[in-house]
Amino acid sequence: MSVHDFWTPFSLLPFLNALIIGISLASIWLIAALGLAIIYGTMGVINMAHGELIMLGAYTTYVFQSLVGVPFLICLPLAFFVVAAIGWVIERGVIRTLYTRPLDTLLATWGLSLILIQSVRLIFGGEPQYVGVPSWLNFQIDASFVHLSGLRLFIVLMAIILVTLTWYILYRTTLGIRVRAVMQDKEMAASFGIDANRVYSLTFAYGAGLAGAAGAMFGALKTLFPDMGSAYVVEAFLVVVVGGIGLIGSVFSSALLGELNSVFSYFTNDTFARFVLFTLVVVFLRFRPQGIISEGMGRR
Amino acid sequence: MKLTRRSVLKGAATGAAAAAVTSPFVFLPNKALAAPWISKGGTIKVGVLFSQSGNLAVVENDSAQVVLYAIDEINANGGVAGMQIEPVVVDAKSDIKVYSEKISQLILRDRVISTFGGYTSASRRAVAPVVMARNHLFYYPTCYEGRECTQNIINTGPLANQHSQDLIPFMVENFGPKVYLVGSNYIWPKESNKNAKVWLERSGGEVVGEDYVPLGGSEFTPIFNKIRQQQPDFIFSTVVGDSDIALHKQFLQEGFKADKMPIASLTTGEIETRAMGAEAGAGHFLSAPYFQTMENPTNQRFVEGYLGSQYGGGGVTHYNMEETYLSVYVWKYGVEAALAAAGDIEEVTPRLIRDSSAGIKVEDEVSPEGLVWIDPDNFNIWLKPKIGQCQADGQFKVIKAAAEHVGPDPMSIYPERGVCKADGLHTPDGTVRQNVL
Amino acid sequence: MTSVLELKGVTRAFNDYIAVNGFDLTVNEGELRCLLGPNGAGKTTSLDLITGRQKLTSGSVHLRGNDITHMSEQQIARQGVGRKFQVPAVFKELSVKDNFEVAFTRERGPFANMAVMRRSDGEARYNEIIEIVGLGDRLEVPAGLLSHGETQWLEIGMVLMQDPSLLLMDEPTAGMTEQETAKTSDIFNELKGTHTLIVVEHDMSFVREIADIITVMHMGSLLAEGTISEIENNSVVREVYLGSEGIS
Amino acid sequence: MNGNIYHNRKAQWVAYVAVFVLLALVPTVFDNPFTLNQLARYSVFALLAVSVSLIWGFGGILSLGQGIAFGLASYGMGMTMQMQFQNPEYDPIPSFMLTNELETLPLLWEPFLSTPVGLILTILVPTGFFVIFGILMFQARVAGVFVAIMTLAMLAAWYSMAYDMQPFTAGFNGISPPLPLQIFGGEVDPYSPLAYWICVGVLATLTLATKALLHTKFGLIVQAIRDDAERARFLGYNVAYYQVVVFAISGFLAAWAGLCWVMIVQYVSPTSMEIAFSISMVVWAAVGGRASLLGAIIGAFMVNGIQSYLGDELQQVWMLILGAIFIGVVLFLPRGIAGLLELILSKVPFGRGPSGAQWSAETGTEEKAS
Repeated sequence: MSVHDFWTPFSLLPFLNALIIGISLASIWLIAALGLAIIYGTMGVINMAHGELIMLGAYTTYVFQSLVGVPFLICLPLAFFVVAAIGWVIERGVIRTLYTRPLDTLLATWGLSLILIQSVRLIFGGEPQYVGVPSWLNFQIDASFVHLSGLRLFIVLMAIILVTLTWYILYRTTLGIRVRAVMQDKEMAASFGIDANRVYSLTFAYGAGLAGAAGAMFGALKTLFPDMGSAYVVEAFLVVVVGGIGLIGSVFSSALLGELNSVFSYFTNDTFARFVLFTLVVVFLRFRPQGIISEGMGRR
Repeated sequence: MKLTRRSVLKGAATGAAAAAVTSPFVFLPNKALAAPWISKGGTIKVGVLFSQSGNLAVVENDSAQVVLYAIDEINANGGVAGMQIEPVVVDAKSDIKVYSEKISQLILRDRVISTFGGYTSASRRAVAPVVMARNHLFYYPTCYEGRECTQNIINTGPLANQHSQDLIPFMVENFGPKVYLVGSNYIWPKESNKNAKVWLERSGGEVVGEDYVPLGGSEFTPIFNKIRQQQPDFIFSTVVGDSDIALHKQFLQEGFKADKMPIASLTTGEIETRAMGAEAGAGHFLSAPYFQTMENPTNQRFVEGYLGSQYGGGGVTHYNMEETYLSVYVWKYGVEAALAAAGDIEEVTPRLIRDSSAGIKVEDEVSPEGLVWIDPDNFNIWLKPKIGQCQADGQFKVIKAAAEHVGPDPMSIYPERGVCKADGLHTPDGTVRQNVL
Repeated sequence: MTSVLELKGVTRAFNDYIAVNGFDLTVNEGELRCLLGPNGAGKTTSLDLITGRQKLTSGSVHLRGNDITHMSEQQIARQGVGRKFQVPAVFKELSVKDNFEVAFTRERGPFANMAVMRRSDGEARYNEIIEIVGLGDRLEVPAGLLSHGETQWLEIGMVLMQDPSLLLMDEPTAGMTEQETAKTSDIFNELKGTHTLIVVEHDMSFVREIADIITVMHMGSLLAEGTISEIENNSVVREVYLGSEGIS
Repeated sequence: MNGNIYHNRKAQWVAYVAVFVLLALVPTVFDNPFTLNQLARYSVFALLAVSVSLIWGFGGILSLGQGIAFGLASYGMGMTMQMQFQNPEYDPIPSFMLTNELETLPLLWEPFLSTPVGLILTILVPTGFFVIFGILMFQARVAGVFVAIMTLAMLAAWYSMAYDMQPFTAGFNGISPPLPLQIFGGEVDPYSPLAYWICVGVLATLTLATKALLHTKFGLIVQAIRDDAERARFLGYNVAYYQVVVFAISGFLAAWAGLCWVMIVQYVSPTSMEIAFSISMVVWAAVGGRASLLGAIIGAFMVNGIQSYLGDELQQVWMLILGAIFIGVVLFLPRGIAGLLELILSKVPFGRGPSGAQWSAETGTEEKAS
């Protein structure tokens, strides 16, 4: 078969660098999936508009950076809060009425994603935009087999920071305790005076905010265009589904998927890597459907 | 059967609903199909089929605008054969299904005599079947891979064989023999790379790596990892669209330098450098038949006229737009030649325009890139490829222009398949195959 | 008397928690057995283990001498075990009639059923069932619109429709009014003798109405077994069960 | 029978047949080839919506992967028609394969040299894949949103595959067979009434067959599984088996849609397996009414008709409109247009049954009579 004329031969140092790149890819996948994982884990909502929230984060950064002149580092929290606010509105307007109908949420959020894409296209046009990378990130690490650009390193660090922050909020604050209580048993939590609706709103807004922050970084890494979000949404779902509910699961699954992607890309090409990866995930779900069987044991 | 009456009522109600649903689709009685394509005293209708919304709109919107600009220009100068041109503009919405639906609308319902459209090979191939079946005429105004021999498509962009013959020897000579090929993962880049390899062999270069990214893909780190491993002297890029912008940006981020290992591209023009920022584009090379900075009176007039018109909102001109602009003039001359052959405008058919277009020239006074002409056999275009280097302002400086026109040869690296002539592909065993896609 | 169901040393453990521990149970033909025990005693889990909803950690389940320990839910159901769930499970969007029809399971394979038009076979059978559980005037109503009691009867009717040789009823009177409970005990008394039943129940007055023999579970194991008066006078049972929740 | 004619089975059949007869009569009134071709396309979309309605509305399984069957069948048909153009002796391989240095026809393409074999494979391969994929999912008792995600991932995998395997598929460029389908010594001009009738005929036949199937006990059990899979399992039904069968049937329907699509469009590319397209099918079914096959058909015709004939200004905001329609339907009209019709007809007294009030045993007899 002549599909892959260049089957890259194994060579140790570049292969090791491929593993490093895998970490970089994994951090991107993790950042893209984190918000989704929180929303799905807490509320059981499959948010098809997640990619578009990332896109909104990127455009927010673009607006603040290029049109207002805010430095990149400040744009990150701005993107977080702006998209979190949008997420809050979405939760109030659409998601709230659909908690008992998870499939319908999936479809409604898909409709929402169309609206978001088209609105952005109407406002900013279809031309690609870009977010400038601050000059202090214009460096490269070049040490024996390690080659990593400053921006990639920054994203890896941000992934660690965001996960830590999320972990802290979930496990070390009263809000986190409430969120986890609602996660485990909504009725029970309600009987302790926890307002589940409020918790849901905040969780959705927080998850959306994480997507916004992700968008800010992806904007710097890649090109902005209105349907850029669709590139992330399938991957983000896979991270969440493979990881199962919980922060640690997402970290592990994104690490696994990122490395696999990098290694497959090293030996073959990116398109084929995606094919192999998606198929593996489907097969994996077949054999490890933990947390995937919808009919819970305790229902009856 | 006491329910029958009501059943029928319900059936009738549903039927009426269905009729209400279907009624908007009803337009013309079929007898119109026998009528001439151009009626005396009317206008000449042409189709303009580009994506004005969706992700392809970035490029194709400019194409649509420049077609309208050219039509305005021609109409202002008296039209074609004394008749005004009436463009029927249709938005293909970046959806391949819509291209295929709208081309049949243009041909069968709107009865345009020719259509300008498309930027991707996928859209060309999607419209081809109906264009061929109705013996109609489609102008595909951008570069493509060749290797097809159809009787109903005229192309005004360079084929794969017209791109590399100057660029590759130039790069090998100035930077070294080792090249890494990076392309978007589809046919055109692969075909271009095959042609590039032919010229590499002739100029003593060698391929040290070849990689393809998905269309729209923007992750180049794994590829740069391999590039670092292989140490090429230059990169030959056939990456298109958004990916191309990502390629150049990540090239910078990864710490590569354009003066050490430049990217020689077939795609990175003025639109792309504007989108990626001139910083990311500067120093790299592009092979194209046209650059905005070309210094000749026709180009000056074109750039000023177009950018000053209501259509020139994009702010730059670009090889793809210029090729599209040419296609309208190629069409105009084709209609005039067809009229001369038929004697009566009502006898002019799309196929007659095509057949009359053999050898049609667009002279220096009209063509911003200089004289070009349509190949009388395969109906692609003869042109002079040029090499430009991107400057700090995002514009290109023409470094080298071919001395002679280079002819299009869709079967150049497949001589065993036969020779593309006006009436079809003449295969070695003596048969003539029409519409080889 | 032949034994219909025989559980030997049935155990179900989740990590460090043992839900059912070495539980033995024998139920004879035509008997109505009541399964009692405080919350968490392992009653519902035992039903799950019998019907294949959960897998045994150890032990065995025999139905009329056949080992059904490792069978799937549908295989066990086809062996003639019918089950009514604690939270009534019916097909909410289907009419009551269609619910009965689905429960009439002469053919179980999809392709065999493609040749069966609805209501061709089940007619006579559901006339009998409707005699027992009622609902004759509600046949066209979507099951989701039934009252709670009606839903319980529908599910009982569906299980009967299935024509099982062993019926497992998990809290059939939960959430019922007194009149409804009375009607339910009538239904059960009608079934007694012709069917073998295991009933998990909290409502002692209901148990008194229907039970032949009572099995009491505690902490996943057998605590006591006997007639209603034997159980009521058993001091151990009093201590762990009656004392804690009280049998009313 | 609750006194609503919407639920009357006979009336339903009359409505179905009436719609198809009406569709079949279109060419006798309007013979513009473009209109016919366009309506034929809508019929194909309608068939896709029917397949979604079956698997989702009746089977309770939200599959976002109907595009897999559609796409596979499209490729099968594309290959069949392409090979009709090639001559096995002096021109055995399609020209796009040259780019990828294929010297001989790949084994994968070999069977498509024969049109009957090609057509059979066009239907068989997607259906077979749905059987395997269905077994993979439903035996593991995957349900709900996880089916949606798994079908989505599988669709994305196939898309990448069609895209990457360029020696066999021409990748992004797609395959455009230069000639219309040649069959029984004639050819099917995509713009002829014949092509239109084939598409409408396939739609009518398969829809009516599906409707008949839903009226069998099999159909009843499928709907029962939708409502409560576990209850069905404890009645002794092999739920996974039923789900696999109904999933495969939906794949079979989508495969026919793929076959007809390429017949009237003469083009196939990976876009047939785009995620957005597969979700669109769900949109059509949802707008029309997922729990009604006819509703799904009407939904497909309506959404696509609006999309094609919206004014130019509105074209720019088409996605906004579609998104809004969709959210609106999901939020306020979960049973779609068919549900709306059901609601309206419930206000119309029908038969002997008192409408909307008390049910009586007598009203039940109407259905038996019908």
